[in-house]
Amino acid sequence: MKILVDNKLREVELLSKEDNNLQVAANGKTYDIDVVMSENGFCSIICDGRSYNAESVKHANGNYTITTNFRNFDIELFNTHRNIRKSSDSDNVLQSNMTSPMPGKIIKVCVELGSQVKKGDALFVVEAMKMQNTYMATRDGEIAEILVKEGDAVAKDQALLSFK
Amino acid sequence: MKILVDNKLREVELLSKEDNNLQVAANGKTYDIDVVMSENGFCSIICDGRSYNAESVKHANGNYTITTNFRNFDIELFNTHRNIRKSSDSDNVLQSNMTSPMPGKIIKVCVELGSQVKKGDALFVVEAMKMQNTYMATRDGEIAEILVKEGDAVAKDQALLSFK
Amino acid sequence: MIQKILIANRGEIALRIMRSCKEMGIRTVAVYSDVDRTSRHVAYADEAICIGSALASESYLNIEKIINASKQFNADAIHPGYGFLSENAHFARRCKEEGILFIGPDAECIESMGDKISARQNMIKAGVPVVPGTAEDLQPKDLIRLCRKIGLPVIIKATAGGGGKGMRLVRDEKELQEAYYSAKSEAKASFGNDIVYIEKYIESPHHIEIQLLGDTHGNVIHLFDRECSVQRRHQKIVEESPSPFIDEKTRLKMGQIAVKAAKAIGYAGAGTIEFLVDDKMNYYFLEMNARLQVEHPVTEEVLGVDLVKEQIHIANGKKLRFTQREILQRGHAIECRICAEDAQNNFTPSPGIICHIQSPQGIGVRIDSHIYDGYEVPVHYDPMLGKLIVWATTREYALERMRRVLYEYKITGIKTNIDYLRKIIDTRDFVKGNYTTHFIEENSKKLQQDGKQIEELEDIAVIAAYIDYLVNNNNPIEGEHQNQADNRPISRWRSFGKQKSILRF
Amino acid sequence: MIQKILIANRGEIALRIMRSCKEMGIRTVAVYSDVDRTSRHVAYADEAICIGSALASESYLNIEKIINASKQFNADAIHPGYGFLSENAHFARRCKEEGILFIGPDAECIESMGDKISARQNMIKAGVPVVPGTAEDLQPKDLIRLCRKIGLPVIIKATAGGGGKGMRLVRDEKELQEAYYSAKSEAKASFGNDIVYIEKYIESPHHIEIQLLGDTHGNVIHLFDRECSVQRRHQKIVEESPSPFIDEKTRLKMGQIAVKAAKAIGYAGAGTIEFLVDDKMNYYFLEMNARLQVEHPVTEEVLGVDLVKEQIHIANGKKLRFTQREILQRGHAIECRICAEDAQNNFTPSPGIICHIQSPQGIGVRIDSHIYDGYEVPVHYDPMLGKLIVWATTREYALERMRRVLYEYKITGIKTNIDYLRKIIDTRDFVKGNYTTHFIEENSKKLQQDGKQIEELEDIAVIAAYIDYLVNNNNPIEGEHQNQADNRPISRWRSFGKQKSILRF
Repeated sequence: MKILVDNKLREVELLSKEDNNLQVAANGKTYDIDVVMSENGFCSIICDGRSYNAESVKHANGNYTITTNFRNFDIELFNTHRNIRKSSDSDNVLQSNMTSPMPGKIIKVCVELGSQVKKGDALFVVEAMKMQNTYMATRDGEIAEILVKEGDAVAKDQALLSFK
Repeated sequence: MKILVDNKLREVELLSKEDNNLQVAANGKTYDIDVVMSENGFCSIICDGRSYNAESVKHANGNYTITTNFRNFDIELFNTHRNIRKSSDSDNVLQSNMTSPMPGKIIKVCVELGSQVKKGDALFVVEAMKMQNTYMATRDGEIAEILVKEGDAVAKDQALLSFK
Repeated sequence: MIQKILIANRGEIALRIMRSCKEMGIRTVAVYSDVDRTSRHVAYADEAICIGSALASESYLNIEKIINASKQFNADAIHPGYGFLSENAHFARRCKEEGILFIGPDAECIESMGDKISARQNMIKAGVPVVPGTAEDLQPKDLIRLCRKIGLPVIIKATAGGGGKGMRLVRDEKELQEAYYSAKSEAKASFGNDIVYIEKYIESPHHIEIQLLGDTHGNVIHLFDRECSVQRRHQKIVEESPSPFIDEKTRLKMGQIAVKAAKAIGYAGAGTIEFLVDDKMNYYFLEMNARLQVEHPVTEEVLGVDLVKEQIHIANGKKLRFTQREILQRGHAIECRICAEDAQNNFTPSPGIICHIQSPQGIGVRIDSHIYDGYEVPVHYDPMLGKLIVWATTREYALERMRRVLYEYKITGIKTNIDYLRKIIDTRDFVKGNYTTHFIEENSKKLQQDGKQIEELEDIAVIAAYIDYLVNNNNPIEGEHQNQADNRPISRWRSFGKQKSILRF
Repeated sequence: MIQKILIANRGEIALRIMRSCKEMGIRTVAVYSDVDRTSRHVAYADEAICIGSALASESYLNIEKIINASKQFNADAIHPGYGFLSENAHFARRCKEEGILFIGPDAECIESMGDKISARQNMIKAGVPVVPGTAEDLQPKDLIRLCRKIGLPVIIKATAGGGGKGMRLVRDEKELQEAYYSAKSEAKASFGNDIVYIEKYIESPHHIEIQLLGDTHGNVIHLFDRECSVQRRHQKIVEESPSPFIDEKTRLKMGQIAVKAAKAIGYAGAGTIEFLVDDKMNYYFLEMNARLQVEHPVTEEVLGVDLVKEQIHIANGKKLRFTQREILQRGHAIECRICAEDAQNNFTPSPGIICHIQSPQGIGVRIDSHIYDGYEVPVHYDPMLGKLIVWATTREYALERMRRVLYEYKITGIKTNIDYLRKIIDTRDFVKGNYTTHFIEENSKKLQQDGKQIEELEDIAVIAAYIDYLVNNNNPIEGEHQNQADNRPISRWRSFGKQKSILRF
């Protein structure tokens, strides 16, 4: 199965299962493992005598965030029904919408309809958790639509503006 | 709705709901409450300015154990599809089966097929968690069947013997 | 220097030892039985290996399997925890033979204190007070002389005795003859052996123990006392340090005598000497525990010393880090043992799946426990779920704190003794700090009584269950579910796509 | 005697205050905003009332609503915690007018220390060292004289300044004239006000503060120091006590001068004097916090004193329970502030639903936190999720312990700074204990670097996700479920009727 780990493409496959012993191939290596998972996402993996822990969160879209030894990994799995998204989307394709990366409150809208902006220009100042954050343009372009106004509360992933 | 609390019959009814304010009648009293419940069974009830906590566990059979302020309550709710069980079953009806109240290991079977026993006679010695417990007859009778032998591991609610 | 330690134990003590190892940068190896694959100690260790079935003799008590695991993982040392192999001289010896450090005293020390008769003889030799009496065959001609020598009350006990049979308490010299012969005949009838001996009867006994640390260079210090008189069937339930009963003078004298005892047998490692203390503060040697004890945290809290780290330090062959003068008690600590048992139903064990834990937090609280949400408490091992320890500047504050943290501690899915512990803490004798090993017996009625406010709580419980029911049954997708067992509100909430795990009704 | 306290705050500090109240047998009233109905402090209190919307001005900052709630519930006293109304003189005055005890200093004290200029003047009067300089309009003719009097390096600052504008560092007298005029013109251009003043520039400044307790009878004691130099944008991140930088003599002198300062203004309650300490251990008054501070637990751990209990004791009009001589530091404590922020992404706030928490336990660890499994961290308040505090006998051991407990602390569902805190603890300057307020800036690169072993961990993460996927998708009842969002293995397991919440694959 194809898998994206922090946007890097990997392969993972179950090779065999005998009682509690699993053989899994991941990233070209073969692992003999014994796995226990709990309801709330705690996962204990014993592999070649070593004891590993992972904490797993499954998101609504089927992706995972796995935390192990302080480190977070964002993971996307591709089964037969789901195609691999172009992992370089964000680099190559100009995104026409800008969404809010976190919930917050719009403190300031720094651009107007029809403004020409350059990558890195300030578009919004958003307050969350008593801190102000400036959202910058991720591309050059002309502002086609501004979907929020000052004082609005915005949700995570809410569209804020669109480019022409 | 009828409800059994520690084998006592009670009534509970939702009278009204407006936003977060509920009115519930329980045990003849009317309560104005604001309730928050979490996935794992934690429940916060604010009633008339007082803040109560309860921890709720729902069992496979639909019954609940609710813990509040150190105290456990065993609760059974009766909707239209479920009839009230005779709450005095255990007193009036002679039970023909004896089941294990907890998982454990049979250390000793104290009776034989056909034995006549009196209420309170020792039937089994069962070990669990490094402690030995003696199971006593809850009625007089003749042993019809013994379903376990010494050394057996038994599950909770597993049948151990039957009376004639 | 020890680089890797195999912990030959399970549950909370395995975890507690691993925590200190982790702090010291020492790698840890867990061993586990089949049923313990899900135990926290397995996940916490750096390395782990299954050594057999749930039966202790096939796993945690199997010396060769543990030795083999240590060699396989190149462990430098083995920490036995408490229970299992912790006081097994043969195991200590096998470790030595294999060149693995046993974190504990050497086999000879374990042997000399393991057998009660030899321990008693060793202690008499070292000048440690033991319960006055004689372990030899008591003859009619010596009766009065020995009784007078020991002082009334005395107890006449069958050597083969047990369970109270062949035992007679004598408070008056006039009763002596009759007690002697009736004990003898009862012993004969019960055990086929009529040898009896005489011992002083300790009234209102306190179980008070002294923690010791000795190094391999002959230095021994004591780490003061623990009061462990709250016992049910000889199982400690609540422990505290310092003892609220003994005075400073007795405390120091007991410490000094314990050091003397340990030095006499060349003790190295952490160990404890248990004393019986009577109501006049006379103390008598009871037994020595050549290992870490369940209740060691109360000492750690009062002294600030990490006993596991000191054990490892000693095992490394180093000299003690402290002198006796540097060891000072500060404040007061209490420990409650949290057990999976139904205290209202004759303390029936209550194994099973833990639904949800809410642990106490904040100032002055320590929890040593291996349980977690969803963990299945196995039926095969003892019912202790963990230990709740509080520290505060005074005993009064420590009691207040223990009340608070017992209130905060919520474990659902299985029955626990938390409510029972709360009642102990609230019992008058306990609050006063004047209690003996008869405490649980004397207060048994009070400890089974229900609190007040039951009606109000009952209504709250009914409402909580009812609301949960409503949330489930007003659910639009109800028809889809075949299995009514899985209708916790949350599964529904998630299906709702609400992305909330808290619901406000 | 106070019987009931309303806590005019939220989150961890509200909970922390309620815990001490619970121990003292004092009833508590929680106030909460709309979005805080699910906050732990609401459930923990004996009584609770919603006082308004998420906007602080409508709830936690709304004086009249809080006063009304106190009267409605007959609270004897109000504890303001930190932040919100804790240093609001008007609020303190309103409480007094209504006959409600304000747990903190009186309005006059708050005012005298609240304004920086009057605080500076008060401190100069009391003989407390302040950063040398003048706050008056600096004239060209006084330039050299004042500069020499203060001693190089100096800083020329615009009175109207901020954000580094109108500010010039002068290390050499030759630069003085030019710096003066360029600061003036920049200030004029930026703020329309060219008044500048001169102040000593403190090199390598340490932020070290002294905890104080004063009673209403004029007694004041200090509770030693806290080192708070690990700051990012003036926000403290890690605090410890005692400071690893200053020597015993300086520590005592600072304590004494802080007591003198508090006595000069008649301070009663718990308070803190913050100092800037230069690399030669000269200390200068920075400001006074007339309240409990976020970092107060490190002092509690080292001294064994419960500061909230002492605040209530003082509010009851009683004399201090301790004399200065009874206050002794023991061991070392470190606190880490756990925040919902993405440290790898410019510390973006990370509100949201907490999926699962695994809290550290065992020896020497304390957690003050209000979060729980399923809790939604609201976007409206500051990102602190709680505080992790360790205590050990020495700083070295405390560092080891902090490493261990950061490793044990697992919070999923939102991003936290736990990894970042671990890196701080492992940074060489921090380990050595020689760091200044420039620490975060100077180590910014190291603090963003990833650890080793990434590849191995990545494989483990892939396997964990893959196994979870397999468990879900090999599920026989899959067809029944429309909503693929709810396919956590456990719901399936439950449907299976396995009655297990742990699955061994």
